[in-house]
Amino acid sequence: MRYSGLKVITEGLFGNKGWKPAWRNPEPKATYDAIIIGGGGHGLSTAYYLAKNYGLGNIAVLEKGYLGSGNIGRNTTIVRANYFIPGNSEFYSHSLKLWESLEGKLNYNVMHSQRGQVVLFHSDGQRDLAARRGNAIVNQGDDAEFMSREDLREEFPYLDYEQTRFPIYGGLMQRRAGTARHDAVAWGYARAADQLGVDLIQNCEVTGIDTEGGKVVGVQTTRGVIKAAKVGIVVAGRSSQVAAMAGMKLPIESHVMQAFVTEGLKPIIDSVISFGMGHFYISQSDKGGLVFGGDLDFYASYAARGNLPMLEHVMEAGMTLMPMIGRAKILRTWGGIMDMTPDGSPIIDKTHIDGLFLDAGWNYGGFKAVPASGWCMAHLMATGQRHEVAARFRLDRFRLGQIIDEEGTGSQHNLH
Amino acid sequence: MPELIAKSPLGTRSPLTIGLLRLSEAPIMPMTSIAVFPGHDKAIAKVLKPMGLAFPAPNMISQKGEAFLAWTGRDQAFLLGVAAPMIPASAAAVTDQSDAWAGLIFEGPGAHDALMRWVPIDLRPERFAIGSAIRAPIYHMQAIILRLTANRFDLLVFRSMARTAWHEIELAMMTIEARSQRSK
Amino acid sequence: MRIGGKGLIDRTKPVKFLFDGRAYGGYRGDTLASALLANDVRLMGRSFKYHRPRGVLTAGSEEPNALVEIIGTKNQTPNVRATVQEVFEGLNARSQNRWPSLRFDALGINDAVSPFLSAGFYYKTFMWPRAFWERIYEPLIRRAAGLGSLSGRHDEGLYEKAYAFCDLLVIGSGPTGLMAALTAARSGADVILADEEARLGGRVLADDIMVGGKPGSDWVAEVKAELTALPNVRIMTRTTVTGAYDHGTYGALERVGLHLRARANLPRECFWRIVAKRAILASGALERGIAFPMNDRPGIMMAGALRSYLNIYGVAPAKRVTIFANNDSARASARAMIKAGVTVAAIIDSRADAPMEDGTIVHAGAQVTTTRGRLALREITVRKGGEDILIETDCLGVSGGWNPTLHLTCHMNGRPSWCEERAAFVPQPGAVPGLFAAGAANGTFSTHGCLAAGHAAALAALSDLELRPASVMLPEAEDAPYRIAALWAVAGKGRAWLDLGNDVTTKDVALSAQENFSSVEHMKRYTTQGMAPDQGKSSNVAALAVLADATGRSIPETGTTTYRPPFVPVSIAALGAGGRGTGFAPQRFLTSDQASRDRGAPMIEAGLWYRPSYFPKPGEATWRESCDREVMMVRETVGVADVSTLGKIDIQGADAARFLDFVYSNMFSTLPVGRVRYGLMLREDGFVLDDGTTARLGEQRYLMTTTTAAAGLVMRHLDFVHQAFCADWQVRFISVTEAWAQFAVAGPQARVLLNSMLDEPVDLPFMGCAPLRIGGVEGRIFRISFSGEEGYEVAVPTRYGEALFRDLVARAETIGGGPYGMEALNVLRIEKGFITHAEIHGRVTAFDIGMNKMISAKKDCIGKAGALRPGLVGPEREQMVGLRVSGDKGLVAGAHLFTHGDAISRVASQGYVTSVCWSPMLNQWLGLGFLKNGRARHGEKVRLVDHMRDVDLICEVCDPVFHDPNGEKLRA
Amino acid sequence: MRLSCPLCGPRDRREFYYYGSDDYLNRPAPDAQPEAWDDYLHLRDNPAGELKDLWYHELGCGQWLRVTRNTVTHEVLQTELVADRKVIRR
Repeated sequence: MRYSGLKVITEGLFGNKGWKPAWRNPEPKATYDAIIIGGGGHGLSTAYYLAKNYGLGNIAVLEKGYLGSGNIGRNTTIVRANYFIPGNSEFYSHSLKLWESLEGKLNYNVMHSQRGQVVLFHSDGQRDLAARRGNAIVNQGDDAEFMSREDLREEFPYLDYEQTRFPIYGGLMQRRAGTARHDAVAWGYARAADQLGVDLIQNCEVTGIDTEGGKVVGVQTTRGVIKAAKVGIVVAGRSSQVAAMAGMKLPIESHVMQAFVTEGLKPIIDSVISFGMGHFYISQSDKGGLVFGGDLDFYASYAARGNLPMLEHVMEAGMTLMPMIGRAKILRTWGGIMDMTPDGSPIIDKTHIDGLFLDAGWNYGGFKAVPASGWCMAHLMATGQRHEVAARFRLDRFRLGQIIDEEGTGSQHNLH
Repeated sequence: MPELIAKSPLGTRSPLTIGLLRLSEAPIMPMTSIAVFPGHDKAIAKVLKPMGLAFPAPNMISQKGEAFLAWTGRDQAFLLGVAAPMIPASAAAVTDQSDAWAGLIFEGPGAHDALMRWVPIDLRPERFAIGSAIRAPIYHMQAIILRLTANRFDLLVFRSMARTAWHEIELAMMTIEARSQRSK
Repeated sequence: MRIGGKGLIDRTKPVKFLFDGRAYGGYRGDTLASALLANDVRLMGRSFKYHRPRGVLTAGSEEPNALVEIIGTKNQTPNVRATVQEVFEGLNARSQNRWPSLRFDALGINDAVSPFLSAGFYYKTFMWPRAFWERIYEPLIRRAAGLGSLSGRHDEGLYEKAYAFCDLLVIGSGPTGLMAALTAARSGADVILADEEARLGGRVLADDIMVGGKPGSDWVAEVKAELTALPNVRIMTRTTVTGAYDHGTYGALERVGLHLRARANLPRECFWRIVAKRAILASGALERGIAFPMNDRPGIMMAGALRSYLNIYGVAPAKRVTIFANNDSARASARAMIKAGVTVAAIIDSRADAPMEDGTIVHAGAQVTTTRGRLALREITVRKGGEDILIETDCLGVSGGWNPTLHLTCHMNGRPSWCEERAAFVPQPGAVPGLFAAGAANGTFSTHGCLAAGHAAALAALSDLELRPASVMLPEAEDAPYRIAALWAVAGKGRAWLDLGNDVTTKDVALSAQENFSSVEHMKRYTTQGMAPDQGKSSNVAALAVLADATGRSIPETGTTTYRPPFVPVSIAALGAGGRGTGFAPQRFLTSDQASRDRGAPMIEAGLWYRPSYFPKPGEATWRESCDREVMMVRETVGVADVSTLGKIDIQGADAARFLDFVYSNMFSTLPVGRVRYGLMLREDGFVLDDGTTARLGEQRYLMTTTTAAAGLVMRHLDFVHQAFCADWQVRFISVTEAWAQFAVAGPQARVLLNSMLDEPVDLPFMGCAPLRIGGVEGRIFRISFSGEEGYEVAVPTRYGEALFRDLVARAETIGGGPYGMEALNVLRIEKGFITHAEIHGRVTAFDIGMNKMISAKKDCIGKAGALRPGLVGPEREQMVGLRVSGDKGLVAGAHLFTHGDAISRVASQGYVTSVCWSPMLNQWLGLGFLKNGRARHGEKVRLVDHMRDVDLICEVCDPVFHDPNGEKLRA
Repeated sequence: MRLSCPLCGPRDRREFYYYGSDDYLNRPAPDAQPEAWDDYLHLRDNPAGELKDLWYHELGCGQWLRVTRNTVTHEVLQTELVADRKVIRR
């Protein structure tokens, strides 16, 4: 079934009785060519691109809960390509390009909206760092521009320009950055993958990874043994647990990060705004809620809920930066579990087991990476070769010191 | 020869009274960090005994006359009010802290209520007894909070942050007062 | 309309207020909703999606419909529940999400096209043409969406946060909470009793129940009087406990001044962090609706709310009331209405075996199948035994049963369990450690049951707290069983609303199941059920039941979504109180601060300190002119700068030297007493952490300096290394950053200046240090330089800082010198090739900055092994170089470097620039930067490109030390 | 969230700085193989369950604590001073 405006109207006229299921509920087969563990954004996009780009028809996605139940359903929906360290630059650049044609490809409106993101700076030193970043972005072929304080005042009149603690010097704007409707991304990929014959199997938890002679042969699940010669672990948030089933210890620590949404408000914040001093970023959803977040709670956790100190810190940052949001009320707070790596960059790589691949360590940059992560992971699983835009996301880079550290904070997982 | 005039952290700020609460700057007084080296507790006890002091247990103050010895950390205490005695260099690291801190005196009934706007500690009289000394934040600032007498707190914050501390406590005093006037 | 003789409002205190510009009267103690109802105003809002007319549904914070904007003198507050906002003289409220007016809303058109706006329709359309999304579709959607509006002006209101502690936090003051608080308080526990409402009593007041043989309000008053008199009880009204967090921490929002006209210094709200050893959740229960067709008209409200309005506010919402229920509780509403003289047209009870009611028609086994009335309810249709009955009515009180208010028990991921008998979810015991749910919050609905449950919960808490319970008599009260036969939705033509806030109907839920969004989480996300301002408080359970029905599963099989904090929406301003403006971080002031400001120096932030940027002189038009002058002043005569912000750590003990050898990459045990050495500190992963000079003051005493920015970081690092790896060593250290005011005196005339103020002339070798007596004060002097000139740093106890700074500057000026600021300091250090955190930015190794030899081969140190990793050394790494260019085209920091002739691309980038300055001494632009294999490329011309500031020029790579490469001036 | 500092008593989480797992206490010998340093600096068991990790009482007494905690429930089982540990001789 193809979605379109016309279809919405014709279905509406006939009581919306004709809409078909977005995807099937297949029973798991005994054998697949490839299994993706994890039905989140990355897992679903991996499956989609495996089917789409490499013609693999016999694929299963195994999901412990419901599709999109991980971080794809609990993030702050920002899409950008404003990294500056080689490795990240080319990867996120590729991802943004995929975002730009995603709706047409998936026949699903994921509401990708290029409303721009500005990162504010508050000192000469921060300005120079922003320039270095902006230049790296443009060198990569993406867009970035400097905004002066006066430019900002015009576009974002409600920021507190009189605030003297960390005065606003200017901002680095990426117009092609923006937001997307997070759940819809999972559903769009799921529906498109399903239409290409991928079996999306929900409520199917992987409990073991079977290997023979250094090769993967399949997985054990709560719904029985399923065989496959290729298995991809795409379970950010639980990577350490699943990798441990294959005897691996990962360079990952799990941390909780909170996010916040207010009650619906009439449009007031048009772009994504990031506060360079306060770990605070904000956007307004199409529904009208202000969606924002800050930093990790900073302690290792699998609890998917946070505590007050970071929440209050984020609110204080918001009040410092734009006191006009003071009377908006926080409607809901929640937490997601982040795979934090020692350099803040992800891993898309082979493992020591033949046929077992790993896509993990997304820190808190996973949402915008969904298209490219699936694209590169699919490439790796199909060809056995690292994709050129993800070639640096190696598992052994920490031992070798080939660090991709955007923050410059070193081998402490929670600082990235 | 320059004439070096001593200046207190808040300079000439006069005490502030709002309602029943009063905030003032404490005069600069001698303050010495005594950090005992591992295994030298007895040597320190020997030095302190003639002064009528004992090395305080965590979160406590040892007091004799003008001299206070307030616990400030593991094997560390600040001697306040009197000059440091001679302490063998092998027994403890002795560091003058007189200029490193700003002292604020915050007093009046319900002072704890105002302070608990910023301090995440139960400072009510029945929970924070006379003779207590703790290290705790005042909002974002590191601080040492002492209770020497009833209805009074002696607060120590980094000298450079004295104005911030004053401002925050003043805010709390104002809102407490406004609340007490609310029903009138 | 107002009912005489009923309610707890203060009829001696009339107030006037505005709604949509029209003046109304109410009484102190009214909410906006009760006052409007008293004035027969029933239309209070428009719905989110279809813009349908809506009236008030509830009498509490769970209200989904009656959300308004409160207009203050300076600002406005959107999405305020009319059911919570108390009226005061001059209150100005305005309806929202409508244009041009509440009665005539243009977007009411959405209602007519609702078949095309079914759940998730937007995922299926608006895709073509692509460019239309950002330009046309999305702006239209955004404008239609949203509820109230922010003004865009700064919120200048006052907010506060506070901490409180107790043995027992009692959440809610209905029969359960009051009984619990009384029991615990009499037993000596330290109790906080918090209630969302302005009055204690909860449903005792709302239902006008007899307790202990007397009117409930009397009983409440007695208990309140006793609790108020006890020193161990703190009563917090207008305080909603919003969240349960780890280890007995609860968040609570107090409406301090929102019920009053704005007053100076009175906070609008206070966000409390309450730490409780134990807590009792006595938050009662929330009534839920029934999804029957067209169940959203103004006049259709919760049956329990009818009692609240009558008994608390003395208001009847209408003249002719009908009740529709599936349980016994709504009968009390009918009785109360009749007693108050309001006509009850009929009771429609869906249960076939529904009991009769004296004096009222009861339609047993009947259902409401549709309603009529454009802006207010006029008529309903009731189906009974296959026949339709039309009933004229202007108010329909609905009760679909009661859901325990168990939200807080879900805040730590606990899932409630389904109770078939009550047709409701009940809390999972122990879901939040230390929190006991009791009374209606735990599924006990009779008054007697609640009183007993409150008492029992208090006993359990007292036992945990090891307190002996005092004797408390349980007062008598009704103990009727809770009888209900679940009814979630009524079939029929037309839409039947579940979530009134987000306009989610039973059809939407059915469609989500049809499209295989059949997991409860999928349904929620696809339909937006439960995501409106009320977070599905009165609709989630029914929606779940409808989904269960559509998918052929039971409710427990279907599961439930979870409740997340906060229980009610909390303003950002309250949660962020204190953070506005300069409150976001402490301000640190130098002793020279006033002296610098007196000279007109602009102050800039650096590591929370404020430091002077430059000291303008008359006739200087730009900062550059001042900076150039200050640089030349230091190079030619003498300059004075306050450098007190550098971190200073006093390190003492027999193992102090050993400790420094371990934390620094280079050797400090070999440093002679009275000398200073530059030290490089690495992180354990081998990258550079910080640098600074460390002086040996005595055989067992060192003074370490850190950079301003890293002072705290280094202290933490030293504490870790010490406590983790060598806690038994004879070493102790303490920060003395704040104990000393320290001033750099630099330039060829530095010694002259110092000698003019000292008893004995300065006689220190380069990198020497000594005690110093100055103006009768014991200080220290270090011969170190961050400028490349002969330089000294003089330190005195901080109290003398301002005096010394003024004196130094005055003396300097007599010999052609003066103060210099951060700008000049930066130029001076760049000319000398000294690094700051612009260079050691966390991704830089000792190898990169040409200091690999500083990692001593003779000893272990933090970071040594990490630094040996292959990725941290080698020609492919970007190494620090100098850059220079003549002419007036300036270098810019942040630019990237390219091999001359290469195309500009990421792959071709050879490095980047970290620091730049105009050197007034060398008359050219200088820069420091990092370049691939840079040390081998001195002399090469490279291209510098900055897209951000449109700079593209050729500059020369050189050694980073531009000035006095052999250090002759330093050692002069 | 609260932690009990062995010296200062129960305190709010906001007084503490978090480092990571207590693996950071097991510093390899200077001449250990790169794999040992990789393990020390980067690789983590990262259990969904009981974990020992390191917290610094930054706004309090300046002590590093080793906390035994459950990462799923956040239950705190034990806190001890890092400095009180039997020091591993280097």
